[in-house]
Amino acid sequence: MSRIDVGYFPGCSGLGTSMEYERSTRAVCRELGIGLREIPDWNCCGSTPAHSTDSALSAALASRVFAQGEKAGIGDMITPCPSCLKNLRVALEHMEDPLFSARVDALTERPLQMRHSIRSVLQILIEDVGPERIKARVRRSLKGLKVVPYYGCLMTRPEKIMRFDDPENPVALDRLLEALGAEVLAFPLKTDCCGGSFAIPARKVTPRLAGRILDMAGEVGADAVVVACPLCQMNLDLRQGQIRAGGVDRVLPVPYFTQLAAYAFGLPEQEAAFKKLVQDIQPAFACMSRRAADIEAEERKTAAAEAEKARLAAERAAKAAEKAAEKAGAKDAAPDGAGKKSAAAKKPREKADADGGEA
Amino acid sequence: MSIQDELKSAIMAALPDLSCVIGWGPGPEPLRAAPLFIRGEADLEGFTAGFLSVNNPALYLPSLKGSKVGIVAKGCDARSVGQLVTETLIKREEVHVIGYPCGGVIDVDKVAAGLADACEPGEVGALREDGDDVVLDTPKGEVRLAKKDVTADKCGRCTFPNAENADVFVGIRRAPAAAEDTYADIAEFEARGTEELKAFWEKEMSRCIRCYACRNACPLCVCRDHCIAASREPHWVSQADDVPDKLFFQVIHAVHLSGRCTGCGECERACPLGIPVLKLKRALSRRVENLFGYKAGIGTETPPLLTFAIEESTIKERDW
Amino acid sequence: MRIGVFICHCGSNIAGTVDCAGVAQRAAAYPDVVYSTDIMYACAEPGQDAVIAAVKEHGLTGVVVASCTPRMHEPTFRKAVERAGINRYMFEMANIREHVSWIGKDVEANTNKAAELVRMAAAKLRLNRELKPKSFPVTKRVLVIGGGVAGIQAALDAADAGLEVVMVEKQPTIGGKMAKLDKTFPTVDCSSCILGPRMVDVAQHPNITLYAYSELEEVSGYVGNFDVKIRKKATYVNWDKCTGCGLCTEKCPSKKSYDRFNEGVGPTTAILIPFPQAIPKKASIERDYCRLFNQGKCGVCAKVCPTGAIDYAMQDEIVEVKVGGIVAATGYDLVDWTVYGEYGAGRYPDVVTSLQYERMLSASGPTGGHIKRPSDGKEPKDVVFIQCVASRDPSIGRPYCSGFCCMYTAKQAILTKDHIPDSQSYVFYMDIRSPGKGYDEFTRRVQEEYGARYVRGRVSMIYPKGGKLVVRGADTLMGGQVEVEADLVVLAVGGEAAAGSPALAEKLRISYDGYGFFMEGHPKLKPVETNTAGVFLAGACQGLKDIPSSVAQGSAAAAKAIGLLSRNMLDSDPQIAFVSVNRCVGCRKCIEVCPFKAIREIDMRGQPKAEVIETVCQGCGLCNATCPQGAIQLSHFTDNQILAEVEALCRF
Amino acid sequence: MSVLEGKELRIVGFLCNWCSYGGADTAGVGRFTQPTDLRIIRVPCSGRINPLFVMKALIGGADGVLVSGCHPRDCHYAEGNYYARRRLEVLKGLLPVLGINPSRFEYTWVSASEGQRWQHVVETFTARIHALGPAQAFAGTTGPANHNRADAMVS
Repeated sequence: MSRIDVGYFPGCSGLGTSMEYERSTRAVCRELGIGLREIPDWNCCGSTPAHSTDSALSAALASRVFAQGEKAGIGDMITPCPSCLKNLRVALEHMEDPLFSARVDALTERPLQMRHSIRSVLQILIEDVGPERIKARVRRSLKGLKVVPYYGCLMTRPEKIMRFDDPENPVALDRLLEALGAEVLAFPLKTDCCGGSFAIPARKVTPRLAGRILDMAGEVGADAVVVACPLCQMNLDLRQGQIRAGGVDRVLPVPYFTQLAAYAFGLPEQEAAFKKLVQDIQPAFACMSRRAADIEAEERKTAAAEAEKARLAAERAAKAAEKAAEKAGAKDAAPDGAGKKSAAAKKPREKADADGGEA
Repeated sequence: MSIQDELKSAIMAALPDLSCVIGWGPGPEPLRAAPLFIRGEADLEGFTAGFLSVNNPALYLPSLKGSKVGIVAKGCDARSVGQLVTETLIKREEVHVIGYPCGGVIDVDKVAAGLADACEPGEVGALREDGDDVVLDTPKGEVRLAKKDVTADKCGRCTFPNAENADVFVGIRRAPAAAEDTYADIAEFEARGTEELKAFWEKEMSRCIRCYACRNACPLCVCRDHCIAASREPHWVSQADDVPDKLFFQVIHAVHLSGRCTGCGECERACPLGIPVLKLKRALSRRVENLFGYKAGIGTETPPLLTFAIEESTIKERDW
Repeated sequence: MRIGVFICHCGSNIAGTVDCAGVAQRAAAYPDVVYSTDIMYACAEPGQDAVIAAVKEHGLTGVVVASCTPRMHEPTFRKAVERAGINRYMFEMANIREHVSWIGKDVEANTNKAAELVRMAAAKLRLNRELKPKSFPVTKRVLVIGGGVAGIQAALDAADAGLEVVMVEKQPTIGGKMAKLDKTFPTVDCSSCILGPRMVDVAQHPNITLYAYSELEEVSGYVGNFDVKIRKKATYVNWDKCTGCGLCTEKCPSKKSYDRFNEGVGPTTAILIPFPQAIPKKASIERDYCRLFNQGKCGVCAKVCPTGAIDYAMQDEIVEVKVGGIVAATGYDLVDWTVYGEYGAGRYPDVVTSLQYERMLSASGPTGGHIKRPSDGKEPKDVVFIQCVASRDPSIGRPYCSGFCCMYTAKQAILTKDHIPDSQSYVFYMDIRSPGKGYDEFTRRVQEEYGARYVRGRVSMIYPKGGKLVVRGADTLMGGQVEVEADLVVLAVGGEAAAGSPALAEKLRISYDGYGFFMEGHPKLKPVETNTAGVFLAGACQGLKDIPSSVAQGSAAAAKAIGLLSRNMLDSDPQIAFVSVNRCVGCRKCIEVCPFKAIREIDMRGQPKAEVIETVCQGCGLCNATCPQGAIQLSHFTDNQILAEVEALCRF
Repeated sequence: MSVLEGKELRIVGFLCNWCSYGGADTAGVGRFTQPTDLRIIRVPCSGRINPLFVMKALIGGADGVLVSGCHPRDCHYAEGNYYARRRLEVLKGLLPVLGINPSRFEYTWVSASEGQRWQHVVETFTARIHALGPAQAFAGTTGPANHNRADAMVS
């Protein structure tokens, strides 16, 4: 397996509220041959609250992150957090403007020398590793687990900044979860707002918006809502009490996709870190096991039925061929041709028998 | 059989269908071959094709339109033919191209430099090729010069040594001297800066004697008697012997050749004062090649300045 | 030459920042200027009279007027000098108002600049030549491209005026978009009832020749004498034999063809007559769906056809006609709205376009006039209309207002209530744009009498939930978010220039804008002319418009064509290219670049030479800039004239 | 003919009649103040502009040359500006080797309705030429000044 080496920016929530994301990301990347080189002495990406007060200041924070990368010779980096990603990308984009760049450089006193790129963990898994290689690494399939992928508002938007997947109907996470064996349900609220940004200015709004997502997930029959953003995760997982108070009674686990990947790769609990979730995921896994057994039984049944069908069809074909051969034989005495025909007609029958035997 | 002999038999084979075949024969001096118009076997005496075959025989084709003419062609001559055909200035079926692998041609000015004080090029008795060298008989004895030092500049960057569009090709195709024309000479020249270049042209053009040899040697200058340098309607340039007017003539020549010049270098070679007028044309050729990927005289696509694209992927207009 | 120079004050418009007398004084010293003066209003009657008097008094042979832009008064002064007895082209203007006095306040600089502009004009004038127009006969026949309501109107008006009309329609029937509509606003008239008779008139008019299921192949020639090639596409049915009985369409076994006329609301057969009132009422085979063409066996239609009209071997046919004028009336298409992810990008069957909804409303449509949800065939109760879908949206390159959606949405909301009395309509809108006779009243009625709820705001998302579609949007008047659970969502999709418009424009050699709409000659004063003489525009191909405007423009375009062809002879503009044959080397470069095919090669004593077709040349001068030896020159803008202007400005 | 010494430089504009000349008119009607250096030559179409006119002006002593036509697709003659775009873009490659600062020449597109854009173009281009300063003549002129020759041509 080819190795990928890339700079890694964990972001502040990785050290606190989304420790499980951080831990499982590192484990999954290790398993997929992605070498993570953490940016030495990194700092806040500038997302909160700098970006709402002074864009240059915010970009300066981002610029220092890139500068720290430069010190270690890192030009390309990834981050698990979409919010960090957005802010770092916006900073890069704005710094294309020489005037803005000059303002930032005056603050950092260290103009950037290299060309930088920053992507999300999800993006590198989909674009550089790919579903096929992920699927190949699965040791404990998620077969039977019904999930809805929830991307949140930032993963693909603003379109011009993120330049990743379809902005309204992204599918990257769907593909990844399918590769892990899960059943991905159609989920229309993939990119809806979880209410995260209202948590402080309009607290009542947050549980309502988060509740809507949980409600829809429950309605389509999901066992879990899979997320890629620390803030979304917190809102959906931590606030289920508030959400219930608002009238939406759905209890659903909200794991990170990296946690599920770690589980599917057969990694131990301390790396999947499911215990860090507020809503227990074990009932979902229990559901999954039951369903997987049912699915397998069903699959066996259909396979048998199909084999039977194929056998019958072959039989019919053979009979018809024999009849035709007899007719042909009666019409003109060309035993060679007729013989060939019936021999050809026999073949599928033999094959069908063999298949049937196996089943 | 030598290439020379093979060419001769190819010429003789084709001649019955042609009004003449243009090649090279003895010139005014041993180092300077002259165009040779072959109409019968007798004319073949003195025929030469090789290091001294400098002139571009395609020059004569437009004026011979209407009858089928053969030419012996170096790669660069064949490009001129190709361009003339593309522009429908001549008919392809009226030309019989006899190609041969060209290994470069002489630059007599370089020979003069190599001879230094030995003699004038005109006094050289004969030239003999000897491996990588040429040996010259001079009144002061033999002078040996490295062939590459007396070969024309254009041959050093030649990407088209074989007449690929030839009707008959004699000999084995040669590898080009360069994989592509990098226009390094133009980049270097341009790097001298506008001020220095302005002074450069002022000096060079003050030497120009307005003889129009550059124009007359150009196979693609098909206006001939109707050149706007000499007309009153329209009256683009005055006849005054001053730098701006003479320079403007060079600009006319270059602009008229943009997207058409095949870089045969005859303009510069013909200049009796050695003014490097090819530079202007090459600057435009580089631009045309960069913008439209077009190399004149190769292929049959419409010259880029006689057509357009609604979306130009390579042109980024200034956004005001 | 004896040049007279007149410096206009234009009241204080010029004189306010230009020393007009000073300019006149300087101009007096220019070569060939024999008379120079300043004048209060050159364009007014006394001004023109003064110019004429001066011409006579001083024996002037050329006149320079320095005043406003020549785009304004050049024709005025040309007529004036002609009245004075000088050829109208022995006149030049210097624009010292728009280009001098109005854009700078520095009197010294302005005066100097004005004097230089006069110098340029005089320098050019010295090289002007007398030019005279030529006249040529015209073909009294009009080509109408497109058989929608605009084209129908143009064709009928022209035919009634006695002109022969050739109509070309791309589809197998005329009628265009209007034929697909159920009703029209604001009268809620039955669309096919008012259009149908007009379609019949087209079919029956002795002066009209209709080529349906045909396209314009090629146009050459020029105003008064266009040569047109029309491609009659193979219908695989001999229309001379077809009686339109429809037996074939009943028996056709391929019943899953895309129904173009019904916007795909229901399937149809491979051989079909688009709709009962189709003109011509003839069957044609959609090759892509026909079993015979795709599976090699069938032939049912040929068997059942009572007249033996089916002809599977039919080939396209090219028809050539000569016409004097052309009316382009190619209409519009709906924008492909599936670019919008927020509306489901086409994933949800119960999100339909306004035109599909029209077909559902129509009693002759596939649902028999019953509104049914495409997903389950149920009757919807809550219907949401979303306006400005693909209109006024720069993000998808459609920043313009389509103009008719506000009105048809109101109409559809009314019809919804009529069809399903217990239904509730919701309309998300940006602004209600209802200028027009009875239009605003109409949009009020739908709200006040029919109870449609208008929500001012955009929809951010549509998603399915429990068999319904949740439409989430903003209510910018109430300042909040709204969610409506809808049974059916109708998108008021905006229009764009009909597919293939740019290609047609290239054939007609008319300009088109970045969206593919054809460019009118002048946005205010020449709304149906184009920059190519003899080609006129009608209907939505020039810009989106509703039915009455399309009809009005159809009549206007017809009037222009009638006016043009009412004359037996036409004059050509003499500001065109000419060739000095002795300088021409026959290199064909001018022929190659001419956008109008106005130059041809001729043989002159065995030599190829270029020749300008005077009636075709539009005077752009591209050939002039292309000809290396300057053998082809544009009259009135010759190399020497422009060089004279350049040299008048040069310092060295 | 002299410009206002020390105040103005000599800028020659070639404008197509239908779009850019109209745009300059629109700027005038809108009273959009502009520097006074520019002198406009009206031609029917940018396709009429032989690149040699530009060279004639530059060698003849213009400090700057500005060409403006209809936006692509909007050409009154359908295609003229497409040809102009190619020819003028190619021409830019000749100026530096001739010893002429390529910034002295520019081409752009301005429609008849874009008065403000025209103002912006004129302001920007004039400022650019002023930053470059006056062009120097190619030394070696012995004959009379050009316009005198122009006079001589006619007589």
